[in-house]
Amino acid sequence: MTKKVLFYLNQFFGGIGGEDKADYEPSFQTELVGPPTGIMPKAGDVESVGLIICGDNFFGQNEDETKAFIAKVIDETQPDIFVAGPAFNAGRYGFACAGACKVAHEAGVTCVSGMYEENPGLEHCQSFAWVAQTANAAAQMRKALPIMANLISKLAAGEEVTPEADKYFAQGRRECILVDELGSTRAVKMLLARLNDEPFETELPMPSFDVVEPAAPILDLSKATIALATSGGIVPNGNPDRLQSASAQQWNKYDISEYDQLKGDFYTVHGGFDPVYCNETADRVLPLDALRDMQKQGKIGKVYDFFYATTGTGTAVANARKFGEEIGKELKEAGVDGVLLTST
Amino acid sequence: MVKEIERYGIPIVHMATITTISQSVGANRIVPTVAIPYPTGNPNLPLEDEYKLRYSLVERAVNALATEVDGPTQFEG
Amino acid sequence: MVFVEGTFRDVLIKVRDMVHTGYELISHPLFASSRMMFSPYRTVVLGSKRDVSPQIECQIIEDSIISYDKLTARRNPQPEHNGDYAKVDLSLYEATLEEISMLRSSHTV
Amino acid sequence: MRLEHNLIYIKDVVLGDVNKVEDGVLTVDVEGLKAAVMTDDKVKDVKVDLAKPGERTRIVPVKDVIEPRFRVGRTNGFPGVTTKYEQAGDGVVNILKGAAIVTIGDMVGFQEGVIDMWGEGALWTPFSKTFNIVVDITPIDGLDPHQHEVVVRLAGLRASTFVGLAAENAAIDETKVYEIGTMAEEEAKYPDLPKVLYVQMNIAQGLLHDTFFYGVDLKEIIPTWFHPFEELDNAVISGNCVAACDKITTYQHQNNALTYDLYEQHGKTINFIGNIFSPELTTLDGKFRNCDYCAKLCHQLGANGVIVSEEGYGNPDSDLVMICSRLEKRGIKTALVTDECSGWDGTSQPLTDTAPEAVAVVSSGNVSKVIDLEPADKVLGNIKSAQTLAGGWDGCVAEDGSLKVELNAVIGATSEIGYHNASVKLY
Repeated sequence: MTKKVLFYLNQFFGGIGGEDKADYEPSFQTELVGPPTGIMPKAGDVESVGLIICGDNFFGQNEDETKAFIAKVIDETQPDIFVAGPAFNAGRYGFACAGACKVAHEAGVTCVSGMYEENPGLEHCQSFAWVAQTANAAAQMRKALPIMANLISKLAAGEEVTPEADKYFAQGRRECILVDELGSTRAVKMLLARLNDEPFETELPMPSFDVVEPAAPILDLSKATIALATSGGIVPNGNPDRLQSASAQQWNKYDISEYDQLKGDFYTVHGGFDPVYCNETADRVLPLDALRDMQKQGKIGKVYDFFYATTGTGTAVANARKFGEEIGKELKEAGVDGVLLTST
Repeated sequence: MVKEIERYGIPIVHMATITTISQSVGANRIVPTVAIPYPTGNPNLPLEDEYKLRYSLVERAVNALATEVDGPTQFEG
Repeated sequence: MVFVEGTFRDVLIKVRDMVHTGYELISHPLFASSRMMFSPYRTVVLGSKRDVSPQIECQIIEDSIISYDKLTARRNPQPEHNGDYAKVDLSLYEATLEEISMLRSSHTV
Repeated sequence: MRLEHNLIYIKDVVLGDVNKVEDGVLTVDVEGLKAAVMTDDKVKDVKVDLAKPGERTRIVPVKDVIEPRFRVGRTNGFPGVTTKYEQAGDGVVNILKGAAIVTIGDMVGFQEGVIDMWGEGALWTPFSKTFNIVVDITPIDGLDPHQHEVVVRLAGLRASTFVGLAAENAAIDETKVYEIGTMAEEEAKYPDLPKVLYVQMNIAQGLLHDTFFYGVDLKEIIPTWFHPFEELDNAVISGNCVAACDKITTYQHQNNALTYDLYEQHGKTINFIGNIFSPELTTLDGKFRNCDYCAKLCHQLGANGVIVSEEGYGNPDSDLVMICSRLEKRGIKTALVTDECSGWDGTSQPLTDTAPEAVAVVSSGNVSKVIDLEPADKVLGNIKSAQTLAGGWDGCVAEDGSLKVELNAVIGATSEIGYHNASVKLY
């Protein structure tokens, strides 16, 4: 059965204009322009129901309004597949594609997009949309469109896809399936491959954590500003900012420029451990006293005027990442040279 | 949080008791600490000894910031 | 002996708090089967309090809570089985005590 | 050791008054079978039914599955359990291949363990493909769960031996010969092949959570090296009643898929030097000791590679990764078989206890995958148990009577000895 496809583009690829038209209000048309015209001929048994065009800035500044518009078009055109982008490495466009896909996904529509791996929009739609891996610049349009067309074609036909063969970003969803070989046979083959130094693929990859290049060491500690941070929920007595005791939704910073130690004035709101010891002396969790002494002895330049606190237990990974980005930005701007982060 | 801060080019040392977690959050400089409720202390020690312990942990952490590493590295006492 | 008024999860949280403050984790906090994860009762054996909790014990209790949460995310309690769960928990606890006595006490007079 | 499996392929089964096989049709002497089960005065009643592949029949709650066999010229039964101890692994066994004894007995109300013979449910259990002789055992009143479990466990074994008598004089369709000499002999034959061991982890924790080797409770042993053929010759039985999806039933011990597949490679790509039990205990000290000891045995025996299979979910996950990292640190390459819990939607981190050394892992399925079981025409066992299977969350029983259950509840669905073909794919 022929599947219906609805497209989404920004003002640039929709032929409205460049940055000067970035606040273009969303519109709907049945006539296709730009990338969809390259996708459709290779997208298998599908027909187009039309195209939404929206300025990237308009989407960012009027997200609710734009999403309502998209939802209305979806309701009217009843697409089976929603195709946004490709956005390559364009941040605002990627973010808009992700937001548009979210609307479609919630309406039960299959979503396809295309992005570069560093596009910030990716993490907002990777788990539910089929996002083709593209290069970082639109110059590679000719390579990106066939990948998206292939995904659309296979998804429309209900065919199996895999991240490797079909070049999309794995959604991270592990589907339990029946395969041809018994588990025992697969295990023996895997061991044989290992014994023969041949390639093998584990069925249960260990959690892959992306790694960051270690930052360069501090060259002269005696001139360095060192900041303190903790996921141990340290706050001034009374918890003025109401930091949550678990699954923190926020981070806080507190001025310690006048303090030589935390004892007496700070305590922990962390719910994951026995707080008695920390509440006697909060330096047991965030060692201001010792670091201040190192400053007085000239071993370090100075202790940064603020410390940063959140609560670690159960804090979602996405939140932890956001906190890190926000805190890191502040520290960078403040010229901090190094950070001690304590965890409980 | 560790990785994001380090991405700004600021060296960061993770002081934690469960160091496997430090490794899994992507910390490159790790100083193992005492215990979860008191990573940089030990209420069972006399105050003076406890402070010495804390100072040595902090000193180790600060020195770690000034040490070149090429991947996750634990700075043991 | 600490009695936790609450769920299996509450027991795990209490165990975590105690392990993190130095109590020795003697028996594994989880059962060995997915069905038993739905038990409202759980007995965990802890030892005496030490200055420092070994990392492996902290790791095991933390992992146990994550495993528990994953498996029970969608489940509702089935109180009609409480009595049976209690029986099995008690019986496994007795087996654990026997295991401990084999491990530790068989050479003491 | 030399073990011969004489296979008699069963294509249908009927109830009658004599045990025999004719043209692949197994006839079961119903009254004789009942009498064999009733020899234990703790059995009050026994019912016998058949469940054949394709029938809209549901069996629940399954206690154990056992393969009916006849041990030729030797004590006939399970050495050290239903017969006097006798060395297993050397000799001839006639096997009613394709038939299975399925015992029913609910020791505790929350017990799971379903076999659907048709539809979606059938896809997820290996025992929907066997001709099942279903033995529903009711014990006398007043037994505690311990005693009840023993009664049903032994009754099932006796039932399998009784039905297995049909194999004594049946025509043999195929003979499989398994032969492995001493370590020295095999080493001399295959000096260049890597030596491979199979470490089988077994739940050994108490009530409803036990495994027996020649009748010895595995709780009470430290890891032991044994000959792979012993397990294929009735030396290992299951005392497990929970962990429906990933327990090793007695049938799966008798037909351990990893042992079969490793033997298949013996002398070709590997030198298969044996099996090791590693009991999964409840205490951390016990776990440390057994995992250390197990790795030490593998090292001492000179293994180059080891396959480790788990049994259960939860605390055994700790043993699995500990054994793996201890082996890898000794330079021994491993492949692990385990199931995973990646949640209903498959988006949870699959393994909780992880070790960087666990680089080669076979996933035998997601225990939380939800499947639909259509209403059955016939339920063998306890209808209330069928409701217990689901009943764990909102909306699990549909208006037409179909059930939504997690794979957790299905016998053998995610067999961690690789006895089934479930897996997990990343999308």
